[in-house]
Amino acid sequence: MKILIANRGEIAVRIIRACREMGLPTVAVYSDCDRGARHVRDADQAVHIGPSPPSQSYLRIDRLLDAARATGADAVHPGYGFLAENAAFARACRDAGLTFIGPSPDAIEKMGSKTGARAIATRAGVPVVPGTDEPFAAAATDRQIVDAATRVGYPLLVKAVAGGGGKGMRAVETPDSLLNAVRTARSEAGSAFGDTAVYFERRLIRPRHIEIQLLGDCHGTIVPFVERECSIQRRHQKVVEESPSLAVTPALRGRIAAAAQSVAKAAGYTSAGTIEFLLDEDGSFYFLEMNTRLQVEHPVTEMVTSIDLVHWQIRIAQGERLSIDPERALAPHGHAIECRIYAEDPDQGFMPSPGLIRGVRAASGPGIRNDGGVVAGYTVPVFYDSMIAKLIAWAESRGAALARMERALREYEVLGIRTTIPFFLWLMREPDFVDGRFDTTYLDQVLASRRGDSFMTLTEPEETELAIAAGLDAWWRATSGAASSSRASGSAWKSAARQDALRG
Amino acid sequence: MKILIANRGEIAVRIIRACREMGLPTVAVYSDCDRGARHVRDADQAVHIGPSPPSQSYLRIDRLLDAARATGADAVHPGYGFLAENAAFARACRDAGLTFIGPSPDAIEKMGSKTGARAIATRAGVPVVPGTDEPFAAAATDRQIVDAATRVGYPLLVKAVAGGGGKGMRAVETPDSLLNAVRTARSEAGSAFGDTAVYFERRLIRPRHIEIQLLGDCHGTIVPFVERECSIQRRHQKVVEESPSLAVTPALRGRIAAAAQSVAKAAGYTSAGTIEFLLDEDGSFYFLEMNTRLQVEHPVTEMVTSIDLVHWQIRIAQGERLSIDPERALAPHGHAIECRIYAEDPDQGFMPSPGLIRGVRAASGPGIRNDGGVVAGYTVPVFYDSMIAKLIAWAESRGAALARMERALREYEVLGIRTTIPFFLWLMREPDFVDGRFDTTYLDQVLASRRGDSFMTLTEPEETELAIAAGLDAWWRATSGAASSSRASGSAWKSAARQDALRG
Amino acid sequence: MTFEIEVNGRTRRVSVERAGTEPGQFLVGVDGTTKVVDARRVGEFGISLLFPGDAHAGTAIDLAPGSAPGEVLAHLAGRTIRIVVNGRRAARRGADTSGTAHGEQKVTAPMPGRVVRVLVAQGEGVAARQPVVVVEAMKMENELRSPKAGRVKDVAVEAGTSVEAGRVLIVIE
Amino acid sequence: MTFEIEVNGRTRRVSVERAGTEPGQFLVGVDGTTKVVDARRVGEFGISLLFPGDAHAGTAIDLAPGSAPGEVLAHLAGRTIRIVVNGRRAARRGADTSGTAHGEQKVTAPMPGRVVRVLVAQGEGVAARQPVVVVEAMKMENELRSPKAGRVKDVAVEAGTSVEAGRVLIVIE
Repeated sequence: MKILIANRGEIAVRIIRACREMGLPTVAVYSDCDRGARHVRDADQAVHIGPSPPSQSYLRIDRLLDAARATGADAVHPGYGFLAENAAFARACRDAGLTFIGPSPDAIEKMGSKTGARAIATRAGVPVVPGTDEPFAAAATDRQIVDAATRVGYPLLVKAVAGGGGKGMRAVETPDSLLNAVRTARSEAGSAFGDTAVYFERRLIRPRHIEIQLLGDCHGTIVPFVERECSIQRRHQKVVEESPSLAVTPALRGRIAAAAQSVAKAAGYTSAGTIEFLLDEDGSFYFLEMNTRLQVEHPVTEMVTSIDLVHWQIRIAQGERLSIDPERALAPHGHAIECRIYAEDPDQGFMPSPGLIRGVRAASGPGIRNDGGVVAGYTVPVFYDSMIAKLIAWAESRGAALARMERALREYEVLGIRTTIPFFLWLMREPDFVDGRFDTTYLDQVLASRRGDSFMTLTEPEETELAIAAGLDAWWRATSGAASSSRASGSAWKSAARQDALRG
Repeated sequence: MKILIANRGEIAVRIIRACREMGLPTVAVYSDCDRGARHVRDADQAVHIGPSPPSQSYLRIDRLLDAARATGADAVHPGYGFLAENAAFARACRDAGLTFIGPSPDAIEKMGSKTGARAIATRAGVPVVPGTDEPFAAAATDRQIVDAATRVGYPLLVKAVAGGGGKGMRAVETPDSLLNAVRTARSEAGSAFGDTAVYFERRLIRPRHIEIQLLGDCHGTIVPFVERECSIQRRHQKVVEESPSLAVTPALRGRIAAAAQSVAKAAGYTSAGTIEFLLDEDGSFYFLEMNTRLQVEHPVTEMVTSIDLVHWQIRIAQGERLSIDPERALAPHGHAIECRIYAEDPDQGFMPSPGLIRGVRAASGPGIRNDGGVVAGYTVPVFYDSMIAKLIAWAESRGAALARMERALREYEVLGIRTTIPFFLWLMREPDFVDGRFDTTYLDQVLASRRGDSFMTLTEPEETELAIAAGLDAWWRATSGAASSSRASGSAWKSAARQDALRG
Repeated sequence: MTFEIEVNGRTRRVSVERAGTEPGQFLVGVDGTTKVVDARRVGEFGISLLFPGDAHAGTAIDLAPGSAPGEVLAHLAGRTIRIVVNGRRAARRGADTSGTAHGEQKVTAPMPGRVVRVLVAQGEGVAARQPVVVVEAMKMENELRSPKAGRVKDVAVEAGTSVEAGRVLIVIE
Repeated sequence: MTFEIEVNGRTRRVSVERAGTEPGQFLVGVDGTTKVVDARRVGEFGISLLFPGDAHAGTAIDLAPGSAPGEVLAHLAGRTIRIVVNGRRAARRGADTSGTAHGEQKVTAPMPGRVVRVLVAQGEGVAARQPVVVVEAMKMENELRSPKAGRVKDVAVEAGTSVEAGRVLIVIE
């Protein structure tokens, strides 16, 4: 089986690693700005599929199929994002005779509509967040909208049926802001997903985001895994994930996992997928949506269960039966936590910070896994999600995992651009985070309360050390004459000479 | 507790990581050539202790104690090698009021003599390899020596009482080479350890090297761990270690572990230590020696038991009681394998290859742990052991761990010097190694049978690709005029310009 | 040799000279306080500092060039710190600083994107770091903030406009 | 532009020219067989090659300077390969190659150490890669081998001698 990876960045690298371990050749695809990307280096073959904007490359089904044809690939792994949850792509692969490493087009379609998925969950006997069962028709009157909101109750969320990542979503506290919120959400959803349909969901006050990873094979077996908690979100985007959750007891785990399994069975689900729930303060949980793909945060599950989800995706696609002990999948071993390292400047409101990466020294050592997607010399482009790596720490307890994560974050160096590492260093010492007192609103609240304070806090000695280092660097450049003063660094060749200079 | 690490290289980095995770400050020490070493970068404080030769720096007890005093350290971790098994050092630390993170001086002394350790094992009811119970007096006559050899039986090994790492050891197949071997071994032992005492041990024909890691606390509890197999040795030096061993059944594991525990109890052992055994083809095992320190290969045990041995060494030194479930310590979870990456040229008979490291890109991703000791810009010195990193792969089965190791070895880049990575890539595909058909003589035999063939085997397309890459590199240098042709590389600053040049 | 070095917004005077003939030994003064520093380059970006006088305290800092003249991005124990060496001199040499000289500062698009919302109007007073415009880029909405307290002199874009990197969006005076 | 490139001991003639005006596109000939190569520098040492004509096969090679003029250490999928660019020309330019010209080759100490054993005597015939002397360094005994088949012209050390890097130990003719 030769696998074309219809993706880029760390997930493409992750999948190439799995393929290599299984002895399978790989085909990468790349856009203009990704010619020098790591996934292109690492794959056995690589095909250019167009200009940098995703709509002209990574989202072009025709070019991806052409690339598979030109390289003799017989399977496609979509990763996450881009076309991973696009039923038309899964169908086009199937029609072109390619194995799509993911669920069936039907399952993607069924679970892709948020209201459709809610209906499936309800029929499977799984509670959903109270809300409207059907999206509003474009012609719905203001009266119909207000009445529906009254039935659901306030506070509520207006959500796009085709939504994701917080797009087309608006919180409504009181009836007077309702109609305006619906209008905004519709217009945002229209431009983001080409679909203006929206619906209402009751907004829980302090919900935690709990999700169940599962695997389904082509022989009807579905295995649910220990939960992940992903409540640490910035503007509805997950930034830290962990497993297990402090808020889930073994008994509750069993119930949530069984609920997830029922929904997946009802959807006829195969491959890796995740069912997201909201967990209320009183311990009740509600189906939120299903992600019909591998998720960014899959490594935390791998680390507490020792099961390789990408290997299994491929084995399932090859027709293999799941041979995972269901009890083991639900019994977490230790604790794992993941930080998504983005090329963003946390001191500028998490503004993307693309640019040339001059050096990378990834954290390593005991209990540390780094799933990276970049190399020194690569320029982080402006066209895509800015995640450049995922850092995962495992330890016997949550406390030890946080301490290990902090150790690793201090080690991690990405030179030339700014990343979210300093933000995570701060978070690892935030009392409410450390004690597990958080819900999905926690991070936005605590960030707002900081009023833009810098994360680059320095002690007085550190500040002095930085001034000294910069002074010595400037002194060297001035005395060596080897580089003009506007160029801060010489070559590897020259650095030997510089060492001598500093010694002298 | 502030810990001074009386060591260098990867083990110093490993210990600094553990200390950071436990919130403990660290003090590094360094010799002249190690000023730019990674352990100096990583520690909170660092003290120069002398010129590069170990006898003038890392082996200077007085300077190490001075360094502890100057920095306010109150504990010392010796790592492995150097003074780790030196009872006088442990005693000097104790006398200076410093906690020695290791066993008591008495335990080091008792187990440091090979014949003394054999006697302790015998008294504990553990079988030892048949041999002489006492070393020969320097005045022993040839007749006495020949008679003792006859009693032990041929083939036999002449071994230095103070030996280690194959030094002062000679194999004797037949009586006529006996006296010559004794003379050589004595002289080698004298120059290596300052002690000419030797003894005889029967040489087993196809022994496997099996060892038991254990931890002992200061309250009398000793916990033995699942075995490691270290039969892959080049000239009596371990190069690959794994856990568990293919040759050990759970029942045998229980018996070897119990034997190790008895020996450690008899020695009054505390902290981390390892008892080495030879396992004969018929399943009988013999005590070989005890290592009274942390070992190079400790990570494979950590990966299959999820127990952090360095954390526990520190906790034990702080007086904590062992709270490890003994059953868990003996029940391996999956399979782990370690490759010791040396700065050696496998194509020149594993000649050391010291020099400037221009770049390091360590392997990473699922199931991979890299315990590295170097950074780009560091010059591997000629004065010490040439190990620069340990690469450890974990997977659910041995086969999957080997496949993962091969994947990681391909990823691993150390630029500017030669390493043993290509040798390991070859080994991961050697049929006898893959199938577990090996003993301690395997590697030397298979290497001898290769008669110096290169490990850098290239396919015809790869050879062409290398010629093309070198040609393009030369073309760029010639056309850019930015560097003379004898300098193969420009600076990071220039590389952006080079990218443009290659584009154009 | 003396440099003016801005670390995290604070400017220090740093003097550097060799300490005797010992290799790697320097006397470095920061705002008049001088220490012996044992310094070593490691690789292209790394610098290792030891302070024999401060109980042998040590630190490792990596310095990579930033985007502006004299700007350096420093890496210290997980944090990325902006350092400017002789910034005033560099600014004096620079060409595109006329606005700065008059106390005017421009909020520009840091990357190509689409203006989602303009949060201020011409003539409005703004605080330092107050969000003034939202630009969508790299799949995220990004708030751009005012570089200083002042008044909005000009709003050069409206919501919905696609902008290139460097395009002036708002001018603060 | 044409280069003489030795890879793993085999010398190839490599010609390089741009292919049209497309960025990063080259025509590279190796011993007369020419291919279109899509080449890209990544970082200081990296080079990424794609071969559009060979089913888009790709490879990533890192090239770091070696110790001799024209010598490059290449990294390809875990292996380290010695490459010499225009080696004969470099040798002609070099000064310390008179011995080579006369067919003489020296076995030198690659690092400081102690000679443990000399395995050959003057006048003895040796095969290529035959061990000729054992030097202890970096805690290991290291066998140094004859660079070619020939005869031992000189044994310049005896067992027990401490030697510096570069010291001539054995001369083979």
